[in-house]
Amino acid sequence: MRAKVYVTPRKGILDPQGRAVAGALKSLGFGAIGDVRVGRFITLELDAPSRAEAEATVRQICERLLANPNIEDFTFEVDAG
Amino acid sequence: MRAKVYVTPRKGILDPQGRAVAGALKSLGFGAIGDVRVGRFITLELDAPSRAEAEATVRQICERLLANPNIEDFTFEVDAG
Amino acid sequence: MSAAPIALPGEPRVDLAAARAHGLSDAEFAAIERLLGRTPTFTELGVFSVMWSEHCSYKSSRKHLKTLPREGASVVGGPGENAGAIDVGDGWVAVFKIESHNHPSYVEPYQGAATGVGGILRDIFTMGARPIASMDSLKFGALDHPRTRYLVNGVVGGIGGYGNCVGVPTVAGEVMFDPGYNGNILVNAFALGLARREDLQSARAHGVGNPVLYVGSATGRDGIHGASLLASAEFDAASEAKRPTVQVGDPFTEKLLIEACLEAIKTGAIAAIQDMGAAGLTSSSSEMAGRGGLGVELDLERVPLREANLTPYEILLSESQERMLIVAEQGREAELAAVFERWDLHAVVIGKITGDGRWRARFKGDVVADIPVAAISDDAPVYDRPAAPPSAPGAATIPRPAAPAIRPAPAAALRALIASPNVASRRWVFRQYDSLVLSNTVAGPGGDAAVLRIKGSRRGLALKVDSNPRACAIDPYLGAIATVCEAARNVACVGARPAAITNCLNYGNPERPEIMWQFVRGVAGLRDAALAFATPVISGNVSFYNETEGRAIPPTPTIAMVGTFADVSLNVKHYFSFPGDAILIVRTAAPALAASEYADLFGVASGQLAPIDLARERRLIDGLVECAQRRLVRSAHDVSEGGMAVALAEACCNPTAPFGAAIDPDATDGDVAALFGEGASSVILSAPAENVEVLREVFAPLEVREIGRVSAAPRLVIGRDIDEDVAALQRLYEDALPGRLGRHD
Amino acid sequence: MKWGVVRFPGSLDDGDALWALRDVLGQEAFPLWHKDETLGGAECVVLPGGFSYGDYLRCGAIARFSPIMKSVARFAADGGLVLGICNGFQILCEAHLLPGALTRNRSLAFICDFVNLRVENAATPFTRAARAGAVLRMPIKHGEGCYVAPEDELRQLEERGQILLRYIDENGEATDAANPNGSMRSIAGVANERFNVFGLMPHPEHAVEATLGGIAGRKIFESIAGVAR
Ligand SMILES: Nc1ncnc2c1ncn2[C@@H]1O[C@H](COP(=O)(O)OP(=O)(O)O)[C@@H](O)[C@H]1O
Ligand SMILES: [Mg+2]
Repeated sequence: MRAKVYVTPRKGILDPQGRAVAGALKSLGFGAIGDVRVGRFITLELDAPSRAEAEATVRQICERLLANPNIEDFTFEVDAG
Repeated sequence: MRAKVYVTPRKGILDPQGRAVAGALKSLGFGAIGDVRVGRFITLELDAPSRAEAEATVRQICERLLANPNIEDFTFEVDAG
Repeated sequence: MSAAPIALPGEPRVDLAAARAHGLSDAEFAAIERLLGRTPTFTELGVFSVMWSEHCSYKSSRKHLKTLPREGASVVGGPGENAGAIDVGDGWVAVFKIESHNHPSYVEPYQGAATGVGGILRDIFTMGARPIASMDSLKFGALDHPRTRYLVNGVVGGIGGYGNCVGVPTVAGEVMFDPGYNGNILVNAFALGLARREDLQSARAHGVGNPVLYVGSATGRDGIHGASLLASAEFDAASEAKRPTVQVGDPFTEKLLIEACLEAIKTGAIAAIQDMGAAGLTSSSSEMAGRGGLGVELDLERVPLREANLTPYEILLSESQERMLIVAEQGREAELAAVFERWDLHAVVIGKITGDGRWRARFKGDVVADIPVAAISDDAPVYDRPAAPPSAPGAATIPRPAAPAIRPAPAAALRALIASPNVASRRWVFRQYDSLVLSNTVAGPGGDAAVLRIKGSRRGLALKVDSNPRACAIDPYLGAIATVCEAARNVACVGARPAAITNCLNYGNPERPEIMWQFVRGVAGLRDAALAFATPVISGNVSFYNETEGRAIPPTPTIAMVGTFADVSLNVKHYFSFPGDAILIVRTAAPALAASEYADLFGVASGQLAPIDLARERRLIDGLVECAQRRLVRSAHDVSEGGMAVALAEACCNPTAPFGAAIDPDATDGDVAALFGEGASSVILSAPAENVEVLREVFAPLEVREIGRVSAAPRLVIGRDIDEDVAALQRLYEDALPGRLGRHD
Repeated sequence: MKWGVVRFPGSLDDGDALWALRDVLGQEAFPLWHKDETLGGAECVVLPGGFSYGDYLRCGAIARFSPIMKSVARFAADGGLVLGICNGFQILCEAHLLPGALTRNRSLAFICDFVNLRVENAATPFTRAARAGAVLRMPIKHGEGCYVAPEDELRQLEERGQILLRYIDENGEATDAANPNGSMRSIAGVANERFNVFGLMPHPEHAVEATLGGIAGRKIFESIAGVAR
């Protein structure tokens, strides 16, 4: 199975990368851009007997490693395939 | 409107981050993990008269700024709202 | 003798057209057929094309490089190894080299520069030396060229990203902006390592039957044909499209490799070791076998792969980073494997050393290449390419638009110069580099040369890299000499004795006689200056084909000088530190505006370069070293871009608190060349007044001119021309690059 | 005092910490390997600077799971002294042995420079050799040293005196201009609630010799060494 994990800087936490991208877009002439946030996108392949178990594993992986709960939020999706 | 952009290391390009995460997961006892790739997940808000125009803008932004065409691929989605 | 190698199913036909597509000339293809006694297989064709490329074979430069002085009392180890080494005392040897990564950095600035750093570090630790310092010499297009900012950010980011993460301090460097590099930047990376003399390793294989081990990252399709296509063919719009797979650096794996290889070397179980650089597995295996007069046999299906289905051709030509090839003493493989395991690296046996002098590769049982080792390591063609001066200086290179001629008042000129891109503080760059790790940095970036101590000893090293393309464009011979003089002077200003040189010769297409002429004259200048300073050229690199759309970069020999201290505590700073000290200037000739920053900025026609008297240059260097050893001066600073006025301003900027200088009117007397001229070698000293007479003896027959005094009030006063607040000048100096490259607050 | 300096894959300033402790300050110091499960009798454990595991995911995120970190956590729980420098600080935050997190410098660039620090609380095992308010000059060299924590957490840190070092300017003020990386409240170093675990971004081990970067960093090591006496 294949999981896609999205990690984003938590709201209220400074996101200097997002700010830099927004600034760069402005100076490139993209006028109508609002808030920009830059996070991580992780794809992983895993073996699991069922989708539910795969989801449980991915959640654990996110909580333990992929996201820092102090400053980041995560969401994920699991596809069979 | 809101766009979500997914930037991933291009196939065949070395992804040291992905390798490091895969190694860490293995040593944490997550045995059934295969390939891991680490990319970026960017959300941005933009004003555009139509979805089609928003998509055109986001594509341009990806090509010019968000993804490095030498080593990365990107996909994106635009939601009204 | 084994059977002829087989063609693999689906492989392209090998004929003249295929050879040409591989960058081989018709004559070269004929020579290959003659050497083999048959037509090469497609895999073999690939092997020849990289090994006979300019980048790997030095076919256009070899004849001329042979004229460089390589010998010296301190030189250790024979030529032909991965990097040169000199004895620096107390049983220590310093191993160093510089290499270009120009084209890859233009295509992909971050990864190109990063992998340049990684590659040069491997050249050092493969010799058994622990890398302890890096430098970078960077040439970008004009600051206002649309691509420059992007390239600067990427290149500086990549050098820092790799160097910082691998734990080797970047202690000095240089940065220049010039329209001559608009379409072809230069990124030259230098590394230096220290080893105990007895621990120096060789890349000369021995021992028939000894196993060949592969260590490090798995092989992917990275940079296939990187060396031959990227570094040996000029740039045009189309080459941007036919990008090869970009090499991505992994400094973490490199750090593990450094530690593991140095530990493995200590076991004594290594017979030979070499990194897989340009032309990867092919060059490392054939060169190690070739140096030992032996053969080698590789089983390609044992090579660790990052992706499935690489062909033998791809496996042999891949330039994936962070890989090493080791010839182990037979029977001691397990011992080595254990060392690598400890560092989470795997050593895999992929072949063995043979006695038949053949370079043979098998894939799943079939022989896919079988070539006499000498044919790829020694028998590459050597060319004596025609050289002829251009019709006019600069005719071969990218035209440089002349600035409109203006003649500002001296104070305004000083303010403009100090904030000009080629003079202003490089802090924006070097603040992004860890210059402190390893705890050896006595003086990091910001002074004339970096100063490193050698732990557990009083000794130390000084290093600096310099180039002077403006002078080389006017006269490639004198320009090369001026460059060596500047590098030696930077090292001597901090008090070290210049000891040896490594160099990177960056030029255009050598198939053009004007470019070949620039190259030949550059090598001659390097030779003459190296002889004059008794600083052998112990390693180096040639980068040809630095052209865009048929126009070459200015000739750019980059010179890295390494100097030694018997007592590093005697190092000298470049800034004033004592009010009332006499300020002195010592020169080898009168300064001139030719090739100066002033001429460039204010539209002065440059004119010819004055001849350089190498005996006087040597005197200056010897005098500076003696000043340090006898503690005669409190500061010494080289006069470079911007001339004496800028050098005085820099010397006022003591990092603790600025000082001032009061310079007598008759030192310059309103003369623009005296204030802002370059060309001649000059240094500014500060010393207690009672030392002035001794200093005159030390530098004789050079004239030591007392030109003023250090003052406590931070104002730079030069005769009647200039009276400026030093703090204000410092702000201009510090803010110029951040202001133009994007702030880093 | 016995010092153990942990070597993770990718540690870089481990040798510098050992050099500072052993060769400059004359302490008994030894390396600890990340795969070890014991601390070799160390009375203070140092997590050094560097890029453990390349810092590829988040700084310190992977090192935190090294076998030795279980022992370090137990040691800290028993009141043992733990000092995290730069990457070590990041690892301690990731391991939840210290509050907060370290994120990318607001400039997004790596910074190697000297900074001035003010000792905010001198009544701790890590700062007792200094006066409260003393100014220490030390280098920083990091790309991710921007300290962040929720507002209420910051308030508590402040009230309990857990903020040990702040970035200040030459006039002694914790101004925005003197804050090199955007850290909240100019925080350069924090301790845990029990004051036996301390993390800081500046490098005291690079400020122990007059010829190399000053000697202000000695105050930190001398404070710790003094505890044993
Ligand atoms: N790319 C760089 N990397 C590191 N240090 C640099 C770099 N460029 C310049 N520097 C440092 O900035 C200072 C000024 O450099 P430069 O103008 O080349 O000096 P000089 O004119 O005396 O040769 C030197 O200390 C040099 O080492
Ligand atoms: Mg220079």
